[in-house]
Amino acid sequence: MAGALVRPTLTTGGNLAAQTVGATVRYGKVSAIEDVSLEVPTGVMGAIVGPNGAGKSTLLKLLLGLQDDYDGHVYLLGEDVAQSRHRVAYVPQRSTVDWDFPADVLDVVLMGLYRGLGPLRRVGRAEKAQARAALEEVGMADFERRQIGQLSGGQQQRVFLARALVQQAELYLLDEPFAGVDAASEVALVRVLQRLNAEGVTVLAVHHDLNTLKKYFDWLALLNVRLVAQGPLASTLTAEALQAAYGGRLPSMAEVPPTEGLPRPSLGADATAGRN
Amino acid sequence: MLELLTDPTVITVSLGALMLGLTSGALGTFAVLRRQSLLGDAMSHAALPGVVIGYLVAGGRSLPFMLLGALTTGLAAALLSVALSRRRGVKSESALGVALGTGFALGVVLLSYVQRQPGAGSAGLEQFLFGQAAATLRSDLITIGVLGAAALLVVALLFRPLKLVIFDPHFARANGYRVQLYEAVSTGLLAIAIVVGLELVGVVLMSALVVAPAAAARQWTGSLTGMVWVAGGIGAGSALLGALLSAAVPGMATGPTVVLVASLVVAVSLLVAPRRGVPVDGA
Amino acid sequence: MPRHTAATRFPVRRRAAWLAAVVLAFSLLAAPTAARAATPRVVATVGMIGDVAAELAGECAQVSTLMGPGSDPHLYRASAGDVRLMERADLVLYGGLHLEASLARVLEGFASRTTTVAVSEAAVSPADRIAAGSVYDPHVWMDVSLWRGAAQVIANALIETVTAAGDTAGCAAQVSARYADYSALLADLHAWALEAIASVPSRQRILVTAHDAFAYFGRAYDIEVVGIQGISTETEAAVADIRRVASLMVERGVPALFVESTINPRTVNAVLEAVEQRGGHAAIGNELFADALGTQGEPEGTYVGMILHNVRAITTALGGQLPELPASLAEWQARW
Amino acid sequence: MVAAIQTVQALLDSPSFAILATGVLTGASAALLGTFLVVRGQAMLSDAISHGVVFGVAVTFLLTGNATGPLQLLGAAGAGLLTVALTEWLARSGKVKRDAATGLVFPALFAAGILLLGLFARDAHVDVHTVLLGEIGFVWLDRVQVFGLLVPRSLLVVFVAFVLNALYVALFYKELTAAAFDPVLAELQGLRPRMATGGLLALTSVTAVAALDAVGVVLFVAFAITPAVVGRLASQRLPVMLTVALIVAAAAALLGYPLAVVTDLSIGGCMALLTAAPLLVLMPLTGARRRRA
Repeated sequence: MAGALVRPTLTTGGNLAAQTVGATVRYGKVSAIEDVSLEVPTGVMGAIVGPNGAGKSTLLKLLLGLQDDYDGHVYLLGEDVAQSRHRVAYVPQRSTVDWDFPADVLDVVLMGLYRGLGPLRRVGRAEKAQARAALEEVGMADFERRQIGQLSGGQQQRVFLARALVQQAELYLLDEPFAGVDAASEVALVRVLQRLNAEGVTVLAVHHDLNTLKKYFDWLALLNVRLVAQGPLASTLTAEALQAAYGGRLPSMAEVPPTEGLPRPSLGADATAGRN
Repeated sequence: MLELLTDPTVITVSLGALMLGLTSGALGTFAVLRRQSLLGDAMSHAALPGVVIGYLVAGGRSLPFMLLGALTTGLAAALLSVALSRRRGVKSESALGVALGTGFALGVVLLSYVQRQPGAGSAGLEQFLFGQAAATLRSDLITIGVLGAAALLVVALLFRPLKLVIFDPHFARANGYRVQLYEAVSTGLLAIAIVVGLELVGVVLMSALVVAPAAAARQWTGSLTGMVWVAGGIGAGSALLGALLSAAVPGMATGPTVVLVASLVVAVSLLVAPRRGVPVDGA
Repeated sequence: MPRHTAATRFPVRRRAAWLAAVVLAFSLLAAPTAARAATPRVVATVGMIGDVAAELAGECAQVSTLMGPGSDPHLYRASAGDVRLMERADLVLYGGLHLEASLARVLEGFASRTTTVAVSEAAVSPADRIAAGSVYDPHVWMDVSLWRGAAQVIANALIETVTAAGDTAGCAAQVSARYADYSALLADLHAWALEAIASVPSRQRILVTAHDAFAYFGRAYDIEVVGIQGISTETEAAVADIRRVASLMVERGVPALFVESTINPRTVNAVLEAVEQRGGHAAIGNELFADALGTQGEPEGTYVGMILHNVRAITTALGGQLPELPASLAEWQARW
Repeated sequence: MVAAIQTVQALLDSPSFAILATGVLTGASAALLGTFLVVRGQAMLSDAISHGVVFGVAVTFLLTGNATGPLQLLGAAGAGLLTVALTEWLARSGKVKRDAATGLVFPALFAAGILLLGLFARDAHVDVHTVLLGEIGFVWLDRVQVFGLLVPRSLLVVFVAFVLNALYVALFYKELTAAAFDPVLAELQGLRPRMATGGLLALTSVTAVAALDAVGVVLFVAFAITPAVVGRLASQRLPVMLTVALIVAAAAALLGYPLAVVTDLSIGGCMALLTAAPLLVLMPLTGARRRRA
């Protein structure tokens, strides 16, 4: 890991939106990710893809500074995570929060603005207008007073995206944004992400569904504990790379359902979340 | 009735109960939402060794020392349960149970040590944990008032981070909030409320005052701000009503009456309140 | 814990040996039972019994008390040393009448093994007991005349025990003689207490304490007794209780109320505050000893000293006049 | 044969044996049930039951005018079941979370019990806290005749409880495991997870009352939870976890007594405290999820 001693920003400049150098995370004796050197160029619409247990969510958590124990280095937008945090927006997996929490849709979106407000400043008209605009954009404007527990999975995900939108970040990190999401919501979510991307925002999402990969994304990282391949989608998404990432478990394209597991059994989702 | 309402004892007890109910109701909201409803139960059991240690350190029944001891071991128990629940596979309820069992066992061991000592002053230490709500003193009002107000002020100041950290810890951390710090703050505030209330209403009843108002409030409101206010109100209201009932009817001990009133409020809320958010799939 | 799992793998013969070893170990732990001491060992549950027993036994028996000065018999928990004491005992003296709460049931069962005597139950006939709900009030020692009876029960039990132990030193006679002296002393004490309490003006002759431990005292010495809590130390007072007691004190001009050594003084302080809020005046008198004796080595650490202390405290705080101590008790005067 | 009986009687006569055996059996019973409670995330139910029984004590006292006896134990066990049933019902309603349901039910029953006594049995000398506060140090004093042997009553009670628990866990091991891990799947496989769970909870409240009566509340709660958590830290597999829990509980009882003798402290307290001793070793070893800098 001698190369890691040199601060890579010096060599790569600010062209990388997200970067890990020789990153390794272990849970006990099992490696979740091993020696991953991810290099996500600025301005891509990127996906992290890999089989179950490949360490996709772990890698995302690592990028966000949510991972406590790891080896290697992590840079976001050319800086340490702590410095670049305010330029990054995060959309967690829906299953990581308690949807029974007493909050309505607007409350959740406003949470995206908390980091800008000090402890004493109240949430004012400007903040609410901003939140409403974000809700408008994800097509949830009519739901602002709805209890979050009464939303469908897709609606919850749209609210989460709206919360990220108000943060006006340069880099959006999303953890399985389309998991358990209805078709209409998926379309709405993709449209918003593509709009952001067109404006120069970098998007990086953990993704599950190989069928929609080509349609939604233009950059790809294939992960199976180790980084199998990364680069522009067209050149990276090859049969060999997929075989290497998925091994014998590669689902034939035809067998993959068009939109991954509509209502996924919540137990499975919990189990994935519980790993981290 | 009027005579009852102007009676100085009734006023003192009612005021004390009201402030305690308000504080523990409001602070309990955070514990219940963190799924730490039984934290109060664990901490109040674990306060026993602290009471005895406070007695031993002070060399007598000194209330400040005993309260400080209770606070210390109560917090230590909370810390132990946090440390345990961070281990893989240990559920938070198990962690709380270990803290409770170990803390209380230590208390019993220390009590058996103290009871062997020649002095007569150690008597009544245990009763510290049973509570005597009817015996609220005016000096208690100041203690409850000051500590309760301070705790509520901290909640008001840290309201947004607390909300974010409890609702979505991953998002909070990704945004640079120190999740553990805020969790510690919310635990610490609860510990203060519990120690103050312990002497007043006792272990079991104190854990009820933490849970019941919040659980009832959740049935009526869908916002955290609303929940804190309603829980505080229900806590204060049931405490007041309980104190007055206890004043009117001989034999109705104050602490249990307050708890029973609060429990009734919960029952009514569960039955009557509009059904709140249920996840609707599809749509 | 490898040893436990290993044990199950022992061959049968070795397993038998292992079992024998365990049995041996246990019997070693239990060995003290076998080796009886020369002087009989007497265990008393509470100090009021233990002190009288020690007083009567002199050198003839070794008397120990389970519940020390700081422990409340209603809430007692045993230490390992207490178990030892019980195990070695030749005679167990306890109060009975539910004084020792759940321990009493255990003590009744113990009778099959060692002589146990429920002192209060044996000494006080049902007619003399004060009922408290469906059971009797156990605080019999507060009436010195009744406790003379208890002393007799204790003396008889001691005599039987020393005789059974093959009384070589004339212990039975010694105990008898000491009992005669002690009984006379208690009679003097009783008379003195009667005189002392009677000196309190009848209107304010009210004894206000945290829990109802003084019913026998009140009946014997003609003083009205008001407890803030119920009879057990564990019941909780209601606001109504505080108010009731406070108004009574103001109405009758009772100058003092009392804290007990084994009770958290909160309720008493609350009543005091309530009295003041009602425009009355009261003070907290000297600490009374109800469920346990005072610190060992001090006068209150003995039964006689405890009664003297309580009567003095009550009489002086309520505005009575302390009479001269009778000759037999004169030496106590010097100890204060 | 006679010699064997005499040996056994000699053992039973030894206070140390009675205390150790009662401790070990209580610990084993509690650890058996506690392991499943801990796996299910319902550990605090043990504490809830031990407070909830006060209601049963109060009601049976008012009905019978007596605070001790077999009927009272039944009443206490009934209140324990009521605590469990109400908690389950409330948790299943979905209106409050499970932990809150636990925290709501037992204080209400406790308070109701105290108030009943305060209102209708004011002068009665019944100590709700101590009626069921057994003292393990004195279990050897109270004995009953069984098959020509004089057996400490509490030892007999916890022995019966242990046999019941061991039988139940042995017979329904599959169901209990399935119900704890994935109740829906268990239902689909016809394993009747609800029945298995119901039996587990019912046995827990009966065992709790037996243990409270024999050894006191501290020991029961500590024995039910801590050894199982130690087992969970030591292993991810249920059989290993169960074994570790049993060993920890038994060892805590076996070593707690000598510790109490040497230090002259409360026996129950020392045994309960020792259940946590393995944590001192295991917690640093398992501290995998600690903050980096």
